[in-house]
Amino acid sequence: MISARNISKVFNAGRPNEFTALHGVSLDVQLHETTVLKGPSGSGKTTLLSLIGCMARPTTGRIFLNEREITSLPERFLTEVRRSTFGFIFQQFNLIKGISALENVMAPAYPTGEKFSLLRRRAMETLEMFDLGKRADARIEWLSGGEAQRVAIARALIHNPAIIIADEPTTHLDTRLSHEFMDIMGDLKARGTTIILASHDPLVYGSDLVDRVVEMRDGQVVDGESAL
Amino acid sequence: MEFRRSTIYMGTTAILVLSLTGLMLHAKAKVRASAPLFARKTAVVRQLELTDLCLFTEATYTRHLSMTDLSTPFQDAPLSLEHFPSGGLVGPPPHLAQKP
Amino acid sequence: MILDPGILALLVSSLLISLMSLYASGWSIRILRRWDLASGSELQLALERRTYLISTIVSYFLAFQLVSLFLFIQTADSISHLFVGAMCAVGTLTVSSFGYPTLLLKIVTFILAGLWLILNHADNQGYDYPLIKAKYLLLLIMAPFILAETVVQGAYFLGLRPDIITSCCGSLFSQNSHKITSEILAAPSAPMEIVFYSSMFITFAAGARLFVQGKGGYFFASMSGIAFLTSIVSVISFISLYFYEMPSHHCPFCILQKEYGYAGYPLYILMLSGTVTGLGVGLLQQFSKEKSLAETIPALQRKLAAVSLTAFFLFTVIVTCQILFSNFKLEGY
Amino acid sequence: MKAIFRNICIMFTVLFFGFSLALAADLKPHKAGPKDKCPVCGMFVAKYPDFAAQITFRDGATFHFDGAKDMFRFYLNLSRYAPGKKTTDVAAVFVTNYYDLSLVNGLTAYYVIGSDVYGPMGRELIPFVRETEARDFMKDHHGTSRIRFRDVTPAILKPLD
Amino acid sequence: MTRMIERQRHIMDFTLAALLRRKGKNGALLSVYTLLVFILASILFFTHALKHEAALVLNEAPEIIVQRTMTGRYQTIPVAWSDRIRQINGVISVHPRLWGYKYDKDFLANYTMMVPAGNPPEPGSIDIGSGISRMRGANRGDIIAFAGHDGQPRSFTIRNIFDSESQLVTSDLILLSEKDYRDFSGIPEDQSTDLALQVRNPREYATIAEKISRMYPDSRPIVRTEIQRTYDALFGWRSGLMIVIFAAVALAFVIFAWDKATGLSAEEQKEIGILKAVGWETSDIMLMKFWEGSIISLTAFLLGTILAYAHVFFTSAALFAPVIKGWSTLYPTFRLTPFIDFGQVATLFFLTVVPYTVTTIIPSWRAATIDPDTVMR
Repeated sequence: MISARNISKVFNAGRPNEFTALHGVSLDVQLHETTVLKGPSGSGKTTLLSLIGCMARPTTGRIFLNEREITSLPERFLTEVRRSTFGFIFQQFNLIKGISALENVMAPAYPTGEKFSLLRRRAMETLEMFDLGKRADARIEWLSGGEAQRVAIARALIHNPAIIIADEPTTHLDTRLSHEFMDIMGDLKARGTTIILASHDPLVYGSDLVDRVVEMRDGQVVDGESAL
Repeated sequence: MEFRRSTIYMGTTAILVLSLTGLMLHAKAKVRASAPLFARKTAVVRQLELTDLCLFTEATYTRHLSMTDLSTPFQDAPLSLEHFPSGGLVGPPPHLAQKP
Repeated sequence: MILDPGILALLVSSLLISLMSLYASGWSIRILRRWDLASGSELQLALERRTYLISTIVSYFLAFQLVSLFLFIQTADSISHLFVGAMCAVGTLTVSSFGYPTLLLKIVTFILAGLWLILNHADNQGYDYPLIKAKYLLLLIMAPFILAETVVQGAYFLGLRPDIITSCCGSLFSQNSHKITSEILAAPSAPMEIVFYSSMFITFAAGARLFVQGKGGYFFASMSGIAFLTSIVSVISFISLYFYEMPSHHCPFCILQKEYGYAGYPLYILMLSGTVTGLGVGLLQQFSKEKSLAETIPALQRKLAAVSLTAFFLFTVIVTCQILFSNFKLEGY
Repeated sequence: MKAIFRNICIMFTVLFFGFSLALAADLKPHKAGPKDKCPVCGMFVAKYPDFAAQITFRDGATFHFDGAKDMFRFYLNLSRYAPGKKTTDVAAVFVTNYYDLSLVNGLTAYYVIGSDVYGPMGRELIPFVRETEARDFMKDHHGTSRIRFRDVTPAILKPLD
Repeated sequence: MTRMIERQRHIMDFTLAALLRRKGKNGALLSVYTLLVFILASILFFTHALKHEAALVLNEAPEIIVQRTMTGRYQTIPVAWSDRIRQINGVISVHPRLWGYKYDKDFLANYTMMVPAGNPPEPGSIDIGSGISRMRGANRGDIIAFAGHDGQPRSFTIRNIFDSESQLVTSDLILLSEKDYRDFSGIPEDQSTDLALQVRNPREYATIAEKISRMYPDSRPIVRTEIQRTYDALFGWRSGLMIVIFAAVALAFVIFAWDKATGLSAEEQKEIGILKAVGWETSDIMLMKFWEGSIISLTAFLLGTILAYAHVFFTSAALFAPVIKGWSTLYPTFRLTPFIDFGQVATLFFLTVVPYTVTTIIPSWRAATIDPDTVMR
């Protein structure tokens, strides 16, 4: 279980452009469930996701990941937690241009120093899971939108993460691809992966596989469903 | 992708390092092989009582650098500017340029 | 001032290292005062990021600081022909009164730099950076030494003039002079050999105990310190004689020369690396109670002890081989 | 009686010197090899040929020195540097004549001390074949005194360090 | 251990891919860098080889040369001076030298004419350097005429031509007999150009030179160590032209490199953000940046040094020749002996690779500390 306790995040503290993205948010996310953070842009969904995903540290408050406090970990160790626990899917996929799909999938694992042949095989298997085996050597620029999306998902899965975090995954997708995305999420969920999505797309938060919707506004959780 | 990029890079670097090492060995061999050549050259120098290298023959003060003095380049007129390129490459001999 | 690439490299690098240590000291003070890992404030984040830069720079330069000790001796050795009466680094170092202080400071900063690198390595393994304050305190302690070294070394090199008359190692390391060295030399060699071998033996025993049982970190560290001092005294007292195959030549620097197969370099490198890693074991012992390093430190100590033991062992082996197989026998004299 | 004894002593000394002189004239100086070290200070002699000195013993053993100073130090303290050898075993002594850098008989040479010419080991005794040369040298290089081989004692060597 | 190596290789793979992606910019950087190393290495190799050669060859130059000056200009020296100079302790021998220059209007060349100490040609014949032989197309047995001091042409038969291997010291020489030279130049019997002294002990050079100056205040003794030092200081750091060119190139490069290291494009910034988000740590990014700098600088160093070696020792520094030649028509086509050692290459390495690596530390740290959540914002 991931528990966030009373977390706030302030950007540019002490400067004129100080901005508080989150105000004392508390939230529990159950494992093996699919949770959607819903709310308009600027409501703090993305900030909350990045804090849960160990990309940044809250200004105050604490976050526990399976009882382990991760708030006060320095970046070096936060990265390790992030790498081993989470898989990220971003808006616009954020794939690295100029290198092949296969290398994109392998890239997150480079710093671990895993043996090249093993890593390559694992990445190939992940790609094949999404029928991309033939496109492995193709450069990112040459992939179709659907293929790029699947490569992005494959990259998120390279470390077999327990939790998938996706930030507005369908914003730039048409309906067909959005459905395809949710289908893949469904498969992952069936395999026991925890999924946390941030979205204001009804197609996402209205989907069958969503167990819980948390509504956010102005940096606070407003929906009663999240009451502890 | 047959080879990893790092393999290609390290291979290239290894070849370059080897060539540089080869050149160093070449230099070493050349120096060793030119010992008799130097013996002949020094013999010529000793026999002819030479004092300078025949590098810049364009002006007398650059031909015999060590025999020259500070005034030679400006002998023709006190304000004459250096007009031989080699004058811009070589300084006056240190025993003249040095303050006592 | 003598223009020599080695001198230039030493002066420039010392200057850079000093600037770096001043810069790092500034941040050290800030880190010592403001470090609060529990906070997610931007100051803390900025400090954490700064530590990446500082530890990268410090590691780069300290790595060079380790090399600079040998570069210094090598340079002193290579320019010794410029001074009347000098035949090795000793003569160059005695040219002015700044020579030996520079060498001493270099050895001190060498050891401190090595310890800092060990501490840094250990610290980066603990998820809460438990050694951060100790690490930056050590950096603050080191800074004056590094600055002093730069100043003294600068004064030394700038004051060098060719054709200064200096004394040769033959006269400095002779029994007739009235210096510490002569006290060492006056000591008969046989007892010194016993002291040397027994100190090495105790160090091995302490290291083996640490390695097997994980106990006695402080003891091993102090033994490796003692082994370092004994080795230096032994080199002057009897080891060098076997390398020179001369009954009266005690110089600890001439063995670095080509004529003796640069035998001094492996000897001193082994001696210093054994000492630094040995002392590192003791330093880490201090922090073995830190929770986040409970597993890392003993493992690291074992590794360090292994390196230290290997170094001292190889040192002893080389020395013993030289004693046994050189044509020279000390007993006749 | 006393006088006779003294005469005999003188006779022996003369004979001895004459003998060693004759020997020295016969013996050729050896060239110092790259591995030859000065037994007093440990320096490689071949690097500094301008001051080299050497002592050859009757058994053929030759010692090379990087200067007359170390040669004397050796000669005056044989028990330390060459145990088992005695002064009487010395067959020849060679030193380097200052002006033409040739190896000459050290027993008959003149030595100037206190000059501003320094050898590889610092202050030196500078050897000369001819006395006139030694005298001129003293004038040019501010030497303090001119002595012969037999005048050299540890007390003279001491201030040269 | 294998993990560590594999990690380095993975990151190197990625760095190479990143470098190749921006071929134009990095290619330009690499070529300018290589060019810079090439120029620097060429200068270093060329001057060092020349200095070393000069030191070796001129080791046999006369120990002391005594010249005579009058109103600051050279005068011939009375041969009689040599008798008094020979009396000085330490002087083994004194030998009067006869030499001078001859400007050849037809070929715009400056010859050095001299009377050799040993084995002089018989009157009426001369030995010439290979440079003159090449320029004039003159061979052994040919007859050459020069106008003497009185304007009357004198003809000489070529007895010998110097080997081209000794060009660096003999290229422009014309050797002739003493009788011919005195006749040709008009130097009286009791005068010579200068005196060459033989002195055994180098420690006496200064004393002897001083004694000579005291003996003849208008004389100027030049000691062999001074001759050698002249060539040691031949291309000092102040030696004009080349250093100016080099400084300009180096400056341009520094600006370029600085811009490259500090100016992260939006795309690069985003890329680093992505990497950090998917699991790269700050030190991994720094490692990547370190490899980026090392790959470029190491490649440039190796390429530049190898090319410089080929340039200086295989083509006889063909690119420098026009500068060194100047207006002279008698440039020797010498092949330099490659006196290079490990120390020189190490110096070059420290001069070129280390500064580049050091200047990239701070920019790469800046790049590496981009927030991982930037990609999410």
